[in-house]
Amino acid sequence: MTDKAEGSLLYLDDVSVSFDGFRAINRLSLVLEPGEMRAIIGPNGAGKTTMMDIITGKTRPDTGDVLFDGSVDLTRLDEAAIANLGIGRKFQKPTVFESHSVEDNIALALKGRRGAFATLFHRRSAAEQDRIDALLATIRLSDKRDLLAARLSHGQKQWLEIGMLLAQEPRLLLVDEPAAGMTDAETAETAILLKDIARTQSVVVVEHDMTFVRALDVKVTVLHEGSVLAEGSLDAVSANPKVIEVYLGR
Amino acid sequence: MRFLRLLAIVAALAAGLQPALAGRIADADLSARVAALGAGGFDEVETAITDLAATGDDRVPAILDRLGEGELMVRKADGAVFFADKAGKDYRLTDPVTGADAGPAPKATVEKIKVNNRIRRAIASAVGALTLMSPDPAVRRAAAEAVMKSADAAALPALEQAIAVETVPDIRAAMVAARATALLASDAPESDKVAAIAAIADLGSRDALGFLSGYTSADGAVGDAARKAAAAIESRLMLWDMGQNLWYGLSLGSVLLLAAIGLAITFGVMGVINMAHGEMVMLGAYATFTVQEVIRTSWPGLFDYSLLIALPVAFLTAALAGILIERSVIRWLYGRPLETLLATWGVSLILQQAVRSLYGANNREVGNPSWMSGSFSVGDIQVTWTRLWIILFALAVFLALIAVLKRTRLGLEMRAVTQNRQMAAAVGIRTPLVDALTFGLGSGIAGLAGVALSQIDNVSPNLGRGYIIDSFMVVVFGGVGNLWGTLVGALTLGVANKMLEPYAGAVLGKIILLLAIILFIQKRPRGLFALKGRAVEA
Amino acid sequence: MLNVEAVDLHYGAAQALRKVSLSATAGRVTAVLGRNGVGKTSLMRAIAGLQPISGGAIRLDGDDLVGLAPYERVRRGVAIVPQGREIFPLLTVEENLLTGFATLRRADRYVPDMVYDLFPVLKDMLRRRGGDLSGGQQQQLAIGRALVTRPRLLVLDEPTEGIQPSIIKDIGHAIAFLRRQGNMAIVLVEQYFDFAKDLADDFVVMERGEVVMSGDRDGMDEEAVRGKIAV
Amino acid sequence: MITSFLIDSLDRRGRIVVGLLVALALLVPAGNLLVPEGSAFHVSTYQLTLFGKYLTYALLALSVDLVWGYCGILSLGHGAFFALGGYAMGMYLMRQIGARGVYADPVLPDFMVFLNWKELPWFWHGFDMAWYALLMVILVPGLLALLFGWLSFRSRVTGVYLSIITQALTYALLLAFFRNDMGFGGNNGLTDFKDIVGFPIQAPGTRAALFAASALMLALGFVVASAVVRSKLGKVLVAIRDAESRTRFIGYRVEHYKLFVWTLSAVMAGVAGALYVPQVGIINPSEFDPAASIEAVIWVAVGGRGTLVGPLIGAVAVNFGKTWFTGALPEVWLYALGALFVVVTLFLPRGIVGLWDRVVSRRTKPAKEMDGSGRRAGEAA
Amino acid sequence: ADDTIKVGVLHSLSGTMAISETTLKDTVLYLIDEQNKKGGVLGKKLEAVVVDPASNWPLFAEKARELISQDKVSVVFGCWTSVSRKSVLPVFKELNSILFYPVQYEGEESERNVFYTGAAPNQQAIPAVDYLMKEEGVQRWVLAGTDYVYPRTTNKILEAYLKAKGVADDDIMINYTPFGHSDWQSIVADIKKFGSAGKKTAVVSTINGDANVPFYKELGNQGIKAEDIPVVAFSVGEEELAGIDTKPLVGHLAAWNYFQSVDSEANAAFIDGWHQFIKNDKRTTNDPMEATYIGFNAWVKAVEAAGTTDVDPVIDTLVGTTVPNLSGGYATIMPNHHITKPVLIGEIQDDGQFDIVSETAPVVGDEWSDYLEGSKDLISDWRKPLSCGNFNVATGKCGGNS
Ligand SMILES: Nc1ncnc2c1ncn2[C@@H]1O[C@H](COP(=O)(O)OP(=O)(O)OP(=O)(O)O)[C@@H](O)[C@H]1O
Ligand SMILES: Nc1ncnc2c1ncn2[C@@H]1O[C@H](COP(=O)(O)OP(=O)(O)OP(=O)(O)O)[C@@H](O)[C@H]1O
Ligand SMILES: NC(N)=O
Ligand SMILES: [Mg+2]
Ligand SMILES: [Mg+2]
Repeated sequence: MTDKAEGSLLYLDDVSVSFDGFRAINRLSLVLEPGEMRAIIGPNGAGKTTMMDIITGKTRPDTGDVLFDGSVDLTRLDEAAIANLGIGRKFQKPTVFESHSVEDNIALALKGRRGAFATLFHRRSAAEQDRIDALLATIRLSDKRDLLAARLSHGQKQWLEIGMLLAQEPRLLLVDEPAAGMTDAETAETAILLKDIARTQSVVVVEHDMTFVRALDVKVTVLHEGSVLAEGSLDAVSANPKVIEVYLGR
Repeated sequence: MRFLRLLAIVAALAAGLQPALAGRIADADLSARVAALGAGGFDEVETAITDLAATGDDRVPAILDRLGEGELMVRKADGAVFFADKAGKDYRLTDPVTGADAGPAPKATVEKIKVNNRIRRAIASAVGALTLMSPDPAVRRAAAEAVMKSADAAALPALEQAIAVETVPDIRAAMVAARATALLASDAPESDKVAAIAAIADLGSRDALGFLSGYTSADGAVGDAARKAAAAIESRLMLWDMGQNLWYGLSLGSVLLLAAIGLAITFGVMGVINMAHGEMVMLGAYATFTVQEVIRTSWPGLFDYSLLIALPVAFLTAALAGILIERSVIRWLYGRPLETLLATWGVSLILQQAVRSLYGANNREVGNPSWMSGSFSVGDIQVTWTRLWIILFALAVFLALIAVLKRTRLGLEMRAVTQNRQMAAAVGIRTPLVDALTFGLGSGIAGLAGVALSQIDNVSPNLGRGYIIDSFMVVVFGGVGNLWGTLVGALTLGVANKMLEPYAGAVLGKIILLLAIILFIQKRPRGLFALKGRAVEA
Repeated sequence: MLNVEAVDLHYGAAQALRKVSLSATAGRVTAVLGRNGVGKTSLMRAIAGLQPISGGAIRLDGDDLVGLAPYERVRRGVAIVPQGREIFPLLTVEENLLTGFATLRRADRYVPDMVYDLFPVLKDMLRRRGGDLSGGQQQQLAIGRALVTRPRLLVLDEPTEGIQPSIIKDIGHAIAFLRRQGNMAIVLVEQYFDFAKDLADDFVVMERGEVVMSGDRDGMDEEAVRGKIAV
Repeated sequence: MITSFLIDSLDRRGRIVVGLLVALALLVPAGNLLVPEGSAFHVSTYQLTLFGKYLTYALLALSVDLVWGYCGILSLGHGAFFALGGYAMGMYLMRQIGARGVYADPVLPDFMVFLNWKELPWFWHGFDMAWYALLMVILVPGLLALLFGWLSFRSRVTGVYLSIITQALTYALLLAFFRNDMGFGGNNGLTDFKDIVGFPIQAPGTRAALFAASALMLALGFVVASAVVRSKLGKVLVAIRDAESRTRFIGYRVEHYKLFVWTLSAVMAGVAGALYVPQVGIINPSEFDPAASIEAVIWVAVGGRGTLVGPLIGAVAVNFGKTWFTGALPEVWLYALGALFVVVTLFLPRGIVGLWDRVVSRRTKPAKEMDGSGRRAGEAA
Repeated sequence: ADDTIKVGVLHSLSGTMAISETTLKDTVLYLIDEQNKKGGVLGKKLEAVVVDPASNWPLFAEKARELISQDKVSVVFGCWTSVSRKSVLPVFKELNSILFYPVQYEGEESERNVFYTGAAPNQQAIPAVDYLMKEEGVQRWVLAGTDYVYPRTTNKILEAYLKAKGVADDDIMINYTPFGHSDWQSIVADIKKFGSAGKKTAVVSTINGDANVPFYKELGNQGIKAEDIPVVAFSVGEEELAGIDTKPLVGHLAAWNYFQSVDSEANAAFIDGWHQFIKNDKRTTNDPMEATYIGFNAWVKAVEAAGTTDVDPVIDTLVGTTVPNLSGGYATIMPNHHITKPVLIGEIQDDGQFDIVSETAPVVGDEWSDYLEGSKDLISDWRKPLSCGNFNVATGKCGGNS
C-alpha cells in the first residue's frame, strides 16, 4: 500500500468512520499529487467536511490509511503536528480569534516557529510585516486591520479565514466552502486566488457553487454517502446521471 | 416504648392475669425497699433495684419504670420516696406502693433520685425479668432482649417459666437465646454451656458474636465451642458487611444526588456557575425548620406530617428565591458564564448572613417524624428509615425531573433556551419566563434536598457550604449537562467513598477519592457520560 | 405589510445601518443585495428583534415592532432563518423543529408536510442531534424550523449558503410556491445573484449601511445592481 | 537581553504601576521607620503589615489573572500553590526557631514534640537553609503545577472540568495537610516564628524589609506578566482562550502554552505565599480551602479580568473592604461584601479597570471606536 | 475617648465558627452591660469593640493587631479554635496585651499574655474517663475525633492514660474524621461492631461542633442507646444539642466544668440576666460562656485591685485572683494562667439539658500533660522570679526564648 502512496502528497485508502452507527465515511479512497488542486463536491452530508476532519486530525478514522507525503501517517498525529507538517485548513463555519484584531489574526497564523519560547521572545520582523500587509490587501481587510475580528460580518470573517490560511503557507490547503456568503464577483475572485496558489501548493476545495468549481477548472471528485461516486472533469461528472440525481438536480 | 410497657403492665394488673411469679409482698416490706432507692449513691440504688426485683412483686415494674423516667423523688424532710408528677412549678406526690395521694410538694422540698446509664441498665434487666410473661407480645420481646443483654443467671427461673408458656415463635427464640446467655453466666455444667453456645450461635448476629467473644478465651469445651461458633458467625458477617457498605454507599450517593441534582439544572443545563446553590439547599432546610416550628406550636398533632408539608413549602421558598435571583442578577449575565460565579458568590454571602440574622448563628432543631426514626434489619444489614426514605426520595425527584425535561414542552423550551437563548426567542419561546422557571426549578429542587438533609445534618447557616463542592464534583464527574451522569456519578462516588472508608479511614478515603476524580477526568475529560460529537464542540 | 422606516443601527459607537427603509408585501419576495459587511444581516436581525435599533421604525401591518421582544414578534408572524443557521445543537432534529410550536395553538402543533417534502433528509435524521448535522443539513433544518412557526413574514438571510445545487433549486421552488399562496411576505438576503433575480419581485441594494437602490423587478437595471455588488 | 525584553514589555500604564510599587517599597518602610509617630506621614506597623499582606494577595491575584484572564483557565485551586509556597517558607521559619521552642528541642518543631515524633521526617530536611527553602518555594508549587498541568492539558481537560479538578486538588491538599500525621502541624499549622535569615521577625526593620520585598516582588511579577502577555506568546494565549481548537489547527501546541503560563503562574502564587507567611505569622491548611481560591478569582474579577492592573486593584480593594467592614460593621459586613460582588458584576462587567477605561475613553476620544462588549448586547429581552 | 475602658471582642460572627462563637460575643456584651450597670470599672464605663475575624485565621491576627494597636483595647476576649489562638499569640506577645481564651483545649501552651479559662485535658477528659471506668465499668474504648490538634492531643493523652490503667491495645479504637463530616453511617456501624465484643464499650468523642449533629442523629437512627454504648463528648454542650432532637440520645454524656442545669444561685441569676439581655428565654447557656464569665470577672477584679488597666500590673494581679464560678464554687487563676475548675459529668436529657451525674472538687488546669513524653517535665509559673511558661524541671532551665 505504501507503494501506491509513493509520490503522492495526500493518500487516503479505504477510510471509514462512523458516528453512533452512522457511517459518515465509507471506504473512501483518494489520492492527491503534489501541486494538484482538487475540487470536491457532493450532496449535503456526503462526508466532505468529515474527510477534512480526518485529514487534519480532528476525527480519527475507524479504519483505513491516511498518509501525507507518501509516508507520514496522519492518524497518529494530533492537530498541531499535522498543521506543522504543512496542512492548513479553512473551516466551513468561519472561526477566527474574536478578541484579536484582524491584523493579529493574520500575524498569529503567519508561518514561523510555533514553540512557546520562540513566541515568547518573538519580535515581528519587517519582512513579516510586509507579508501581513500584503495578505490584508489580498483579502481586502486592510482598512479593518485594527478592528476586533468579532466585529466582522459573516463574509468578512470568511475572507479573514482565507487570509489566515494563506498566511500559514501550507503545502496542502483544505478549503471548505470558500465562496459561501460571497457575492458572485468575489467568488470569481476567490477562484483566481486559489488557482494562483495552486501553482506552488496543493489544494483541496469543497464547494457547492458550480460556477466557482467550473472556474477552477480542475479534476472533480464527487462524494456520496461517504465514498467516491464519480471522478473526472466537471463536465464529465455533471453529465453523470447519478450525480445529477443525488446532487445537481434536474 | 417504656410508656407502652407501662400501659401493658397496668392492663395486665387490671385483668388479674399476673401468673405465678407475680406474688405480692406486704406493703410495708415493699415500702421499705422502695425507700432504699432514695438513699445513697448509684451503688446503693443499684442494690435496691436488685432487691426490689427479687421480691417478684407485680408493683415493682411500674415503680422501676418511673424511676427510669426520673419521676421518683425523695422528700427531703423524711427521705420518703414518691411518684412525682409535675403540677405547675411544683410536684404532686403519690405513694408508689399504695397509690395514695401524698399531696403537693414545692420544688425545693423534693429531690429527684438520680439515674445514670448503669441504673437504667439495672432497671431494664430487672423489669425485663419481671415482664417476661406480660400479655403484650411487644413487652415480652423487649423483656427477653433486656434479659439477654443483662446475661444474668438470676433470671434463669423466670426464663424457664416464660419459655414454657411462650407461643410466639420468634419471642420464644429470643427467650431461648436469653436463657443461653444467662446459662453461660451461671455455674451450670459444661455440657449445658456448650449447648447454650450452640443456641447463641444459631442467632448468627453481631450481638451473638459479642456474647460469644466473652468466652472465646475460656478453656475447655466451652472455649472450643465458642471459638468455633464465633469463627462461623464472623465469616457469615463478612458478606453482610460488604452488603452493609454497599448500602451505606447508596445512601451517601443518594444524598449527593439530592444535593447535586438542582445544580445539574442551574449549572449543568443553564451553565450558570451557581455558587449560591448550597444556600438554596439551606433555605429548604430552614423552611422545614419553620414548618416544624409552626406545627410544634400550633398543631402538634400534625408533627408526623411535617415533612410532607415542608416539601412544597421548601420547594416554593427556594424556587421563589431562585427566581428572584435570576430576574435580578443572573439574567444580565447570560453569555458571561464565568461572571455568574462572582455574582452568585455574592448572593450566597448575602443569603447566609440573612439567615444568620433571621434565625441566629446556631443550629436549629429539625425533628424526625416517627416514620423516619429508627431502623430495621434485613439480614444483618441495618437499614435506617431516614436513609431508606432519602434514597427513595432522591430517586423520585430524579425521575420526576427527567420526566419534566424530556417529556414536557417546558423541558424542551428549557433546553432550547439554554443552548441558544437568542434563537429560542426568535422561534417564539418566551425566554425570560423560561429562564426564570428553569432557575426556579433548579433552586426548588435544591430546596427539596434541604428538606431531606435537615433530617441527617445540621440546620445551620453553613449547611450549604458543606455540600457545594461535592455537588460540583458530582455534576462534573457525571458529565455536565447529563442528568443520568449526575445520577450515576452521585451513586458511584457514594459507593466508592463508603467502600474506601473502612480501609483508609474517612479522611484518607476522601483524599483518595478526590485524586481518583482528578485522574478520572484525565481519562474522560468531559465526565462519565460525556456528550460527544460535533454538537458539543459547536 | 412590513415597513422598515429610516432605521439606524449601532454596534457600540459604530453605525451599521443609516436611515434604511424597506418594505415587503404579502405574496411578494423582496430581495436585499449587497457586498460583505454592508449591513444586510444587521437589518434582518433588527426586523426579527435580535438587534436593538437606535432610530427609525419597523412596522408590521402598521403596528410598531420596535421594543417588542423577538418572541412577541414571532407571535405576530415574523420568522427568521438567520445567517449561520443557529440551530439548537443538542436538541434532536425533531426537537429543533418542535421548538417552533411555541406560539402555535394546540391544533396547529404539527410539522407541515412541506418541510419534509422539501428536505427529505430531515425526516431520515429526526433522532440525530442538530449539532451533528453537516453544514448544509443544518441550513435545511433552520429553514424547516422557521416554516414550522407558520410565519406571515419570512426573513431569509442567505438561505442557500452551503446547500447543494439540487436543493437550492427546491428551495427556489418552495419560495415561489409560498409566494403564490399569497399570504406570506418574504424578505430574502442573497449573494447568489441569479437565484435572487429569479425569485425577487422587489429589490433593495445596500452599500455601507445605506440603501442605494431599490425598485421592483421590472424597474431594475441588472447591470447597475451587479455593479453595486461587484468587488 | 532579558532585561530589555522585560522593560520594553511595559506600556505606559505598566510603567506607572511598576513605578508606584517601587516607590511604595521605599516610602512606606521609611514612613514606618523614619517618620515619627504622630506625623501625618507616619505609617503605623499595623498599616505596614496590613498592606504588606495585601501586596502578597495582589501577587496571587496577578498569577490568577495570568491564567484566567489571558488563557481562559479558570483555576479554582490557585490557593494551593500559594499555600505550598507558604508552607515551604513556614518550614524554614520553623527550623529557624531551633531550640527556642517551648520544649527546647534543638531539631523538632514543637508540634512534633508533643505528638511524640522521634525524628524529623525526611521532607523537613534542608529547610534549615534559606537557599534551600527559597528553592522549594519555587520548586514545590512549580513542580506540582507542572505535573498537574502536564496531565490535564495533554488530556485536554478544559473549562469547568479543569476548574473543578483544580478545586479537587486544593481540597485534597486541604484534607491532607489537616492530618496531623502528615507532619505539617495539622490544623494549627506552623506558627510562633522567631526570625528570618537571622533577623527577628517582629523587629520593625524586618517588617519593613518584608514589606519592601513584597512590593518589589509584585513589581517583578508584574513586569514578567506583562512581558508574557504582550509577547506573541501572550497573543497565542488569548487565541487559545477564544478558540482553543482553532489554535491547534494553525499549528500551536496548546498544551505547551498552557503548561508554560500555568507553571509560571503557580510559581508566582508560591512566591506570594512565601512572602505572606512571615508577615501574617502563620500558615495553616485553611489557605487550601477552595473558598480561599474562589476569593482570589473574585479579586481578579472585581479589579478587571485580563488587565494585569485590575487584579492588583481588586485584591487590595476587596481586602481593604474586608478589613474595614469586619471592623466597622462586624454583624452585617457580609451583606456589604456580597452586595459589592453583585454590583460589580452587574454594573462593571470589566471590573474597576473597565470602569476607569470607560471614563477615560469618554473624556479623551469621544465615540470614535466601539468596544467589543457590544457583541452580545442583543439580549432578547 | 479616655472616659471609657475598651474591651476587645474577637469572636467569629461569620463563617464556620460563627455557630459557636457568636454566643460568646453576646456573652461579653452581656457581661459588659451588667458591669456598666454596676458602675463600670475604676469609675469608667466599659466599651466593647466588636470585630469579626470571620473564621479566618490570618484575619484573627490582623484583627487582634487592629484591636490592640488601633482601638487601644485594654483586654481582649476571644478565639475558639486553637489555631485562631495560635494565630493571634505572636501579636499579643509583640504588643503586650491580654487575651482571655474561654474554650477547652489541648493544653501544651502557657503564655504570659493569655489566660486560659477553658479546660485543659486533665480538667475534662481524664475525669470523664475515670467516671466511665468506675460507673459504667467500661473496658473498651473508642476515641473518635475530628482530625485536628485538640482531638489528636487529647486522644494521645487518653491513650497513655488508659494504657497506664491497664487497657489493652486491642481495646482501644481510634478514629478521625474531617471537619464538618456529615456521613457517619460507617463509623457508627464500626463503633457498634467494636462494642459488640462482649466487653463494656464507650465512645470518647472529641468530634468538633459541626459534625456532632449528624453524628448524634446517626447514633439515634442506628439505635445505639446510652445503656449499650455510652458516648461521652467534650465538645457537645447545650448549644449543640439545641439543634438535635435529643430523645434518642438520653443518657449519653458530656464532660464540662459547667452545665446550664447546674443548681446554684449564681447560675440562676446568670441565666435570668442572659435571657433578659438576649431577649429570648429559650437561649441556652454553656461552658465556654461560664469560662468567659469567669475570665471577665477575674479581669474586672484584677483591674480594680491593681487600680489600673495597664497590662503588666494586671497580668501580675490576675494570678491568684479568685472569683465565683457559676456552679456554686470559686475559680482561682493559677500561676500557670489556667484556672481551677470542678469537673462535671452530665447525661443528656430529652429536653436538651444535662443531668449532672458527677461532680469533682476543683481541679487545677494542667497545661503540660503528665502523659506526654515531651511535656511531662515542664511546668509553668508566671510569678516572679521564675516567670516562665515552660520551665523544665529536669534540666532546670526555662525553655525557648522566654
Ligand atoms: N458526530 C456526528 N454524529 C452523528 N452524525 C454525524 C456526526 N458528524 C457528522 N455526522 C453526519 O455525517 C454526515 C457527513 O457530514 P459532513 O459534514 O462531512 O458532510 P458534508 O459533506 O460536509 O456536507 P455539507 O455539504 O452539508 O457541508 C452527515 O450526514 C452528518 O449528519
Ligand atoms: N457583532 C458586531 N459587533 C460589531 N460590529 C459588527 C457586528 N456585526 C456586524 N458588525 C459590523 O456591521 C457591519 C454590517 O455587518 P452585517 O453582518 O450586517 O453585514 P452583511 O451585509 O450581512 O455582510 P455579509 O454579506 O458578510 O454577511 C459590518 O461592517 C461589521 O463590521
Ligand atoms: N480548642 C479547641 N476546641 O479547638
Ligand atoms: Mg461540510
Ligand atoms: Mg450577513
